[in-house]
Amino acid sequence: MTDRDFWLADAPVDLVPLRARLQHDRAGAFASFEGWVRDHNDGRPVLGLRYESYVELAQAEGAKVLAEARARFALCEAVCVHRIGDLAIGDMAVWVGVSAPHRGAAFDACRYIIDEIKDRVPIWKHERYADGDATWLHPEPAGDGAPQ
Amino acid sequence: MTDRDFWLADAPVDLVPLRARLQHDRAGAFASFEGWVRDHNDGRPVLGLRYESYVELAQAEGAKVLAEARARFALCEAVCVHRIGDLAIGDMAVWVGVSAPHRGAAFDACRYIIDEIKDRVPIWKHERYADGDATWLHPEPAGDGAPQ
Amino acid sequence: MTDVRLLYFASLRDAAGRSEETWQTTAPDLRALYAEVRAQHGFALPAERLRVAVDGAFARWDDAVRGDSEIAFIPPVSGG
Amino acid sequence: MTDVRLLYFASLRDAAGRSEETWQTTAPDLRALYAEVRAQHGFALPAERLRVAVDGAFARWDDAVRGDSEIAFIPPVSGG
Repeated sequence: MTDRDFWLADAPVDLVPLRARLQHDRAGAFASFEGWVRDHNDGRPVLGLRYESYVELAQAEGAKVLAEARARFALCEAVCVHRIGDLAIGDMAVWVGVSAPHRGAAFDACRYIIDEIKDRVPIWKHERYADGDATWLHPEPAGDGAPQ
Repeated sequence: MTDRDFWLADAPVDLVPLRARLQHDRAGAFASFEGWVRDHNDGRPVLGLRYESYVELAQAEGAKVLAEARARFALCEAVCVHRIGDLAIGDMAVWVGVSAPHRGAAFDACRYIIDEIKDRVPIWKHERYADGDATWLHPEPAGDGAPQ
Repeated sequence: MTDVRLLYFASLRDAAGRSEETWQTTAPDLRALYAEVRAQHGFALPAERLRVAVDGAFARWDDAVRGDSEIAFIPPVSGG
Repeated sequence: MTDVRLLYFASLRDAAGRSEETWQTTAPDLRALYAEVRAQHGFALPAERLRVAVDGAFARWDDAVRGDSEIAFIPPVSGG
């Protein structure tokens, strides 16, 4: 495993070492978020999807998000990993884990990280539908009903 | 494993089957919270602790919290397990896991559940300190600086 | 005289030196019952800081004391 | 004339039919450059929906076009 706090993974991620990285004697709270591939989006049945990234820029921007979270919230550790490549229904697309002395900071930082990752990091989702169609998702700005 | 959605465990909890219970094809988001035993509380070094419960009432009240979360938020599944007995630094004291179609509901429900469990469910923490002292924690009402 | 079963937890159990006992009372409601028990065992916490449960369900302090019921005084909780 | 390297991702790559290309331009800034490229490949998304990056870092649309730079037009992202 890398010693970065944000990275892209092109294969399934083992959660045990991820969680272990967050352990800390000062940590009383651990919050995590996982994005899973759903079987539908906006009412359309989904068969599977693929994530593509502009890897160099995504790595830099993801690291920036993690640094912002560490600066804003009283944390012990924070880690985020995002899958790229082909994923099936139920697969984990993204994992965010945060440990902190207190739960407020852990929850707030976890949410901050996933919100910013979804908003700013150059990763794109290509969905294949049961009806044979497939498309890249380029959501409208937040507040206009962006999915998930 | 029980088929209840809230229970008390008198031994360490295996997270793999817990997480598996949350999986659901409609679930795009999974949020979890863990409370870990910290090495300090309010500035005092802590050696370890013990949780005691009024088991019958805790089971009923915990189940009520989970039912409230399911009623308030659009969830797929929600589970909470709380340890009782002796715990060491770093041990997991409580686990909350929620899956939902969208991440807002998953985060909000996860936080609702842990906040209510901490507020209402008859479980008490007995802390042993490095200076030889030990005490039951009976926090003041929320807002008065309740710990964690 | 009514017989009730009392359950003690956490600091109340430590102060009472026992986890349960049978108690004979003429207290009309649970608040008055707690006042008796608190005086006997020297509990530090006033009723306002506690909740009360009867037969495994939360109750109100002005509920009447029912014979043969199991009553628990619930000090502030600290799970999580 | 300035030579730049263009990178295409997601729907822009599908529309362009390639993931990168070398482009000769006289465009003074990145906004004008995108207008040229959009016209050539028929991109549906206007610049207002995109971000732009130069040499692996986000840039501004009114930044000048630097020769031999690597420029990526970033359509709305959908990770997570």
